[in-house]
Amino acid sequence: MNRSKSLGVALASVLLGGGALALAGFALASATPHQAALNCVPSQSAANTCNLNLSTFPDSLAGEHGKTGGDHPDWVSYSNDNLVVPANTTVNVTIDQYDSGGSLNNAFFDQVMGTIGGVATIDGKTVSSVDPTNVGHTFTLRGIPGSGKTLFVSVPLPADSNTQAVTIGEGSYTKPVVVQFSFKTGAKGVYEWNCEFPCGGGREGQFGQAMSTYGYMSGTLTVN
Amino acid sequence: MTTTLEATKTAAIPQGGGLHRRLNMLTAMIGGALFAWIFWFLAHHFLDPTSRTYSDEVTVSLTFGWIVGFWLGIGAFNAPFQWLVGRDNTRDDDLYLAGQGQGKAKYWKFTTDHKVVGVQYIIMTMVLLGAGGILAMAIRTELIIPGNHFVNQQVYNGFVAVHGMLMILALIVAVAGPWGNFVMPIMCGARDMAFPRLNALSLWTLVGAAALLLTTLAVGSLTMGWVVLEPIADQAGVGMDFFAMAIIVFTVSTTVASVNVICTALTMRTKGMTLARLPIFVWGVIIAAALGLYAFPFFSLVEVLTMVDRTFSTSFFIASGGGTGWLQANLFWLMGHPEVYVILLPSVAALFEISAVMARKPVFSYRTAIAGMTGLAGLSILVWAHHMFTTGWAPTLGGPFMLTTELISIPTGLFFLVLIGTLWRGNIWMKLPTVWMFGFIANFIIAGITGIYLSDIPIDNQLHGTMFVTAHFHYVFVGSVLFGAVSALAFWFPKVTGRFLNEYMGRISFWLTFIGVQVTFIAMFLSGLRGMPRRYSSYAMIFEHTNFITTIGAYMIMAGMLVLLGAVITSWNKGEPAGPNPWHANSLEWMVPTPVPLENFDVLPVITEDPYNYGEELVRS
Amino acid sequence: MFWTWAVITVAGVLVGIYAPSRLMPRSMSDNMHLTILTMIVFTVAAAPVAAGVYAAALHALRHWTHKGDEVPAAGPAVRENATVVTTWLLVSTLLTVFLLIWGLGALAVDNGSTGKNPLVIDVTGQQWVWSFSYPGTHVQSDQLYLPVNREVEFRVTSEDVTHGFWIANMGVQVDANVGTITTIHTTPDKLGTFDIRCTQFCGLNHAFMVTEGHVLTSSQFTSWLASQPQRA
Amino acid sequence: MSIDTHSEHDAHGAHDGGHHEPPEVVDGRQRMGIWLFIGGDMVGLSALLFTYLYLRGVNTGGHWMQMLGYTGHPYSYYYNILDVKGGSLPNPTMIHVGTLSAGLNWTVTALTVVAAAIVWAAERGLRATKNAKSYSSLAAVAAVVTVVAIVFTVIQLRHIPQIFVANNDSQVMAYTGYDSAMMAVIGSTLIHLCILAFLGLGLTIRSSKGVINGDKWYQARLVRLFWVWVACASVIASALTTTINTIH
Repeated sequence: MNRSKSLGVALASVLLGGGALALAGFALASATPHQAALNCVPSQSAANTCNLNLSTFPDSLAGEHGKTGGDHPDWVSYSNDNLVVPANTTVNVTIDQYDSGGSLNNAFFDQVMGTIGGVATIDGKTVSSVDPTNVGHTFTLRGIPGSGKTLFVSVPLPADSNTQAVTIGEGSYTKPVVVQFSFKTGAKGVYEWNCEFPCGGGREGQFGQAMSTYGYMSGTLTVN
Repeated sequence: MTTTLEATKTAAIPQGGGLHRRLNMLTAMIGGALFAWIFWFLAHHFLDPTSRTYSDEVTVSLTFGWIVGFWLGIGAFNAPFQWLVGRDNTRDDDLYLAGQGQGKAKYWKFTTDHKVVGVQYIIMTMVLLGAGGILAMAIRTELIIPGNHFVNQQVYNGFVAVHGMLMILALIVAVAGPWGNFVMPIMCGARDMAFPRLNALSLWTLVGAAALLLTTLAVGSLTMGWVVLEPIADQAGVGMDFFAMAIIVFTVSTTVASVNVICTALTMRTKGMTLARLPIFVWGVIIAAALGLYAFPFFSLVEVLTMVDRTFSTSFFIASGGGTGWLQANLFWLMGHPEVYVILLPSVAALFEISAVMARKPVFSYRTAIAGMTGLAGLSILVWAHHMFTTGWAPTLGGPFMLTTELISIPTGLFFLVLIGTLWRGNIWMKLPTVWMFGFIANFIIAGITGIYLSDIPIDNQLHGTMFVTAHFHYVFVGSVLFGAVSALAFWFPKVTGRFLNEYMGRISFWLTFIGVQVTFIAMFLSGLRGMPRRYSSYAMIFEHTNFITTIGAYMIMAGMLVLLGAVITSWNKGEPAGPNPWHANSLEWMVPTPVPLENFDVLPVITEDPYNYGEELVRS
Repeated sequence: MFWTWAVITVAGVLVGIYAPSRLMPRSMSDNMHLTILTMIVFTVAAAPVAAGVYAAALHALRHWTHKGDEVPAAGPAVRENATVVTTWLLVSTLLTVFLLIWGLGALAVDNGSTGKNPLVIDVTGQQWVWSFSYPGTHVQSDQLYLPVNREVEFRVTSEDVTHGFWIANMGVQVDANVGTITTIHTTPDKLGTFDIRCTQFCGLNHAFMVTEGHVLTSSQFTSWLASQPQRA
Repeated sequence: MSIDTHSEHDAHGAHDGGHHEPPEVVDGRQRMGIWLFIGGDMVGLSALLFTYLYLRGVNTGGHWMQMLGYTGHPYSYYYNILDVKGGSLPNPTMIHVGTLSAGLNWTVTALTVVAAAIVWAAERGLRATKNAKSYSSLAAVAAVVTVVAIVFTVIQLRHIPQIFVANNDSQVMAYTGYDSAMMAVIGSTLIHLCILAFLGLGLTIRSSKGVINGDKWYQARLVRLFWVWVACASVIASALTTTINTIH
C-alpha cells in the first residue's frame, strides 16, 4: 500500500475504533442504573430550610427498588440512594427505621455526630448516643478533604422493636422507629453516605452483598 | 489467511474418523454452555441449602461445568480416553490432528501444528489486549474529572479488577505464546513441539479461561482488585467465583505450555544445534517457562483457597477462624513477582534476537545475556515480600528483602549492556521492529529507575499503594513489554503471513503510542507523588489536572493501538509481499520456505555454527 | 555523545534536586523529610546511568542507522568485550551497593527505637471510615489530632477487611489488618492540617475512605483532648 | 547459520526424513515432561504445606483449633430461629476442635505407598519376564487399592468438624484454621488419588491389550515415576500434619 492509502487506513481505524468505543461507552453509561433523585422539599415554616424523608427496610420490596424488589428482594435497603439538597441550607432529615438490629462493629458509631447540636430525636426523645448493641442501621455521610468540602454526619438508627404491623408496597413490616436530625450543608459538591451497621453478607464485618452493592445501603448526597 | 497459511505440502487428506474429528470451537461453546447448565441445575437442587439461586456453591459448580464441557466439546479429552482404552493415534490421525488439508477450518479446531497454535495465540493475544484496553479506556474516562459520573464506583471496581487480570494474562502470552510456538521449534530445528496435543490443550484452555474472565463483569460486583485481596474477596459477589475459576484454569494452560516449551527446546534440537548455538530468543523462552512452572502453582492454590473460603466457609483468610489476609498476600506475591519476569523475559529475549539481525552484528556477549536472564529469574523468586513492605507483615524481614530487590538492578542492567552493545557501531537497519526496539530502551530505563525508588522501604512507605506504583508497572508492561511484543510482531509477521506489516502505519502507531505512554504515565507519576492512592473511583480536586492529562494520553495510546490493529488486518492479506527471509537473517526459521510447510523441514538440517555470524565468513554449502 | 550525556545528566540532577520537595505533599514529619532526601539522592545517583543509556541510544540513532529497503552491510563482528562487561558489572554493582547502604541506613533511622514516652493512638479502619481513640482518655474521634514535636505510635487494626492507613504528609503507611495490630511511629514537626487516605483497596467506597488530621501545639492539643466527650 | 544439508540427512536416516523417531528418543522426552510436571506438583505441595504451617504460625486470635460459634445443632434449627421466628441467638461460645484422626491419615498414606510399590514391582517384573498378563493384573490390583484409598479420603473429609457461625445477616457452617488447612491437604490427596486410579486403569487395559508389553514398557515407567512421587508427597504431608499440629 502507498503512503496516502496507509494514512487513510490509519485514520479509518482510529475513527471507526474510537467511534465504536464511544458508542459502547454511552450505551454502558446509560445502562448503569441511576435512581430517581429525591429532592429536599423546602420547608414552609422556616426560611432556608428543607425536609428530607427516608426509610430503611429489612428487604427491598418497598422503596425505590419497586414491587419486585429488584435483583435482590431479600437485601436490606434504604428507600432512596440519590439525595439532592440545596447549598448552605439546614436539612431536616426524618428516617423511618423498619429493620431489626444488633451490635455495631465499632461502638464509636452509637454517637450522633455532625448534626446541629450534636443530637437527634428518636421517637420524640432527644439523644446524643444510643445503645451500641441494639442498632438497626446508621446514616453516615462524608466529604472529601482536600477538595475544600468537609462534611461528616453520622446518626445511629436504633433497632425496631415495635410489634404493630404495617404494610408498605409489597412489604409488610412493623411500626418504624422515627429518627429526626438536622445538619447544615456547605459548599456545592457530591458527598457519599452509607450505613456503618454490618447488615450485609460475608463472614468478616458483614459488609458484603447489600453493603457493597451500589443502591442498597449506600448512596450520594448532591449539594447544588 | 488460508491461502497464505495453507501448508504447501499436499499429502492425501486422511479419510474417515468419527465424531472426534468434527469437533471445533462451536461445539466447545455448546458443550460448555450445556454442562454449565447441567452443573448449575444439579448444584442448585442438591447442594444449596438455602436455595439462593446464585450462591457461591452453585456458581462454582456452574463454572466448573463450563470448563469441563468446553474441554469435552473441543476434543481435549479424546487423547486421555484413547490412552485409557489403548487405542493410540496412527500417523494419519496425527497428520489430521495437525490440520493437514483442512484449510481455514483448522484455526477453529483442536489443531496440534505448532504454527496453527502460534497463529491462534496471536489472535488470542489481540483479543485479550483489546478487551483489557477497552476497560482501560473506560477507567480513564471515569477518572477524567473528579466524582463518579460515567459509571458508579461498583462498576468501576469491576473494571479495575478485570482490566488488571486481562492484561496480565494477555502479556503472559503476548510473546511466548505466538512466537514461542510459531518460531521457537523451527529455530531449534524441530518438526513440532515436544507434545503437540498438550500445545493445543494449552491454547484452548486459555480460550475457556478468557471466556470465564470476560463473564465476570456481567455477573457480579468484583470488589477485590485484580490481586484478589483477602479478606475482602470473601465479600465480593458471585463474579468472584468466575474470576477464581478463570485463573485456576489459566494456570493449567500455562503449566502445560511451560513443560512443552522446555521439553521442546531441550530435547528436540536438530543435529549440531548445541545449547551454545541456540538463538538467544529460545533461551529467553526456556527461562521464562521454567520460571512460570515455579510460579503458577502458587497462583492456582491461592485462588482455590479463596474459592473454598467462599463456598465451604473454611477460614484461610478469615481472622475469626484463625486465618489472615497476609497468607493471601504471601501466596499471591510468591507467584506475582516471578510472573512479572515470565512476562518480561520473552520480550527482552526477542529484542536481543531482533537487535542482532537489524544491526547486522552478533548478539553482544551472548553469555552475559543468558547470565542476565538466568540471574533475574533466580533473584525474582526471592523478592516477593517487597510487595508487602507496608502490610505490617514481618517488618524485620524488610532489610533482607530490600537487599534482594535492589540486587535485581544488576541483571537488569546487563540487558541494557547487551542491547546497546549489539547496536554499537552496527549498521542499524531502521525498519519497524527497530523503531519499536528503541522505544523499549527509552521506556525501560524509566521503568527501572522508578523501581529502584519503590524498592527502598522509606520511600515505599510513602509511595506504596499510590498511583506512582501504578505508573511504574505500566512503564514496565506497556512501555517495555508491549513495545517488545510489537517489535517481535513486526519482525516475525512476514514469516507468518508472507507479507510485511505496513511500515508506514506501524510508524504512525509507534509515535502515537510512544508519546501517549510518556504523557499518560508521567502524569500518573505526578498524581502518585502528590498523594493519590490506587484504585480510586473518584478523587479530590488537587489531583484534577494530572488525571485529566493522563486520560488524554491514554486516548493517544488507544489511537496508536487501533492504527496497529488496522495495520495487522490490512497487511495480513494485502501487505507488501516478503520473501522467506526478508531481514536476511541467519537463524533457522528464515531458512524454511514461507508459508512454512507442515512439519517444517523435509530434511532436518545439521548445524555447524550459531546464527550470529554476521560479518564473519558465511559458509553456506 | 559526551555532551548529550552531560546535558541529560545535569537535567536529571536538577529534576532530582528540585522536583521531589515541590511535587510531594507538604512534609510534616521526620520520616517525610528522610523520604524526600532519599528520593533526591537516588535520582542524582541514577541520573548519569540513565543519561549514559539515552546518550548511547541517541548516538546510535544519529550515526549508525540505515534507512531504505536495502539490507545494510554486516557490522563489525564483535562478540565479546571482557573489559566493557566487567566495567559495567563493577559500576552497576557499586551503585547498587551504595543505594543499598543508604537504604538500609535510612531504614534503620526510620524504624529507630520508639522514644521514651510516645503518644499512643489506636487507629481503627472499617468500611469506609477511620476512627481514632486516645487510650487512657476515653476520647474517640473521626479526625486525627496530634501534638507537635512528640513521637506518636499508631496501633492500627481493622473491623472488617484490610485497609491501608497512610498519612500522606508524614511518609508513614501500614495496613490495618483484622484481628491483628500493626504499629508505626513518627514525629510530626510542623503545625497544620494533613490528609489521611486508605491505600489498600477496601471495596465500594474505598475512594471516600479519607479524613483530615491536625497537628496542634501541645497546649492546644491538651485543651482539645479536654473538650472532647468522654466515652465509657 | 551454516546448514550442511549434504551430510547424511537426519539423525535417524529413515526414508521419511525422520518423521518416525525411535521409541527410546520419544520416551526420554516424555520422561523429562513427567519430571517437569512432578516439579510443578512439588511446588504445589510446598505451597500447601507453607499454607498449613503459616496458619499455625500466625494463629490469628488463637483460632487455629478453636472458634466462636455453636455446635451440636443442625443448620436448619438456627435457620428457623433467625429467619422464621425472627428470634435471636444465644451468645456464641468458644468451641475447641481436636486433631483429625492420625490413623485414617496414615491408612490413606499406607494404601498409596502400597499401590506405588505394586506398580514399581510390576514394572520390574514386566521388564525382566516380559510377561504383560501378570503386569496387567498387578496394575489392576494397584488401581483397586487406590480406589480404597479414595474411599478413606472421603471418610476423612466427612469427619472434619463443622462449627456453626451466625452473624447478623450470614449463617454458615465454618471451619477453624487447622480444619481448613487439613481440608486443603486431604483434598489435594484426593485429586492425586483420582489421577492415579485413572492411570492404573489405563495401565491395566493397555497391558491387557498388549499396547504395553515386554518390549514397549516405557509408559509403565512414566506412570510409575508419577505414582512414586505421589506416594512420597503423601508420606511427607502425613508426617507433617500428624506431628506438627497442636499449639502448646
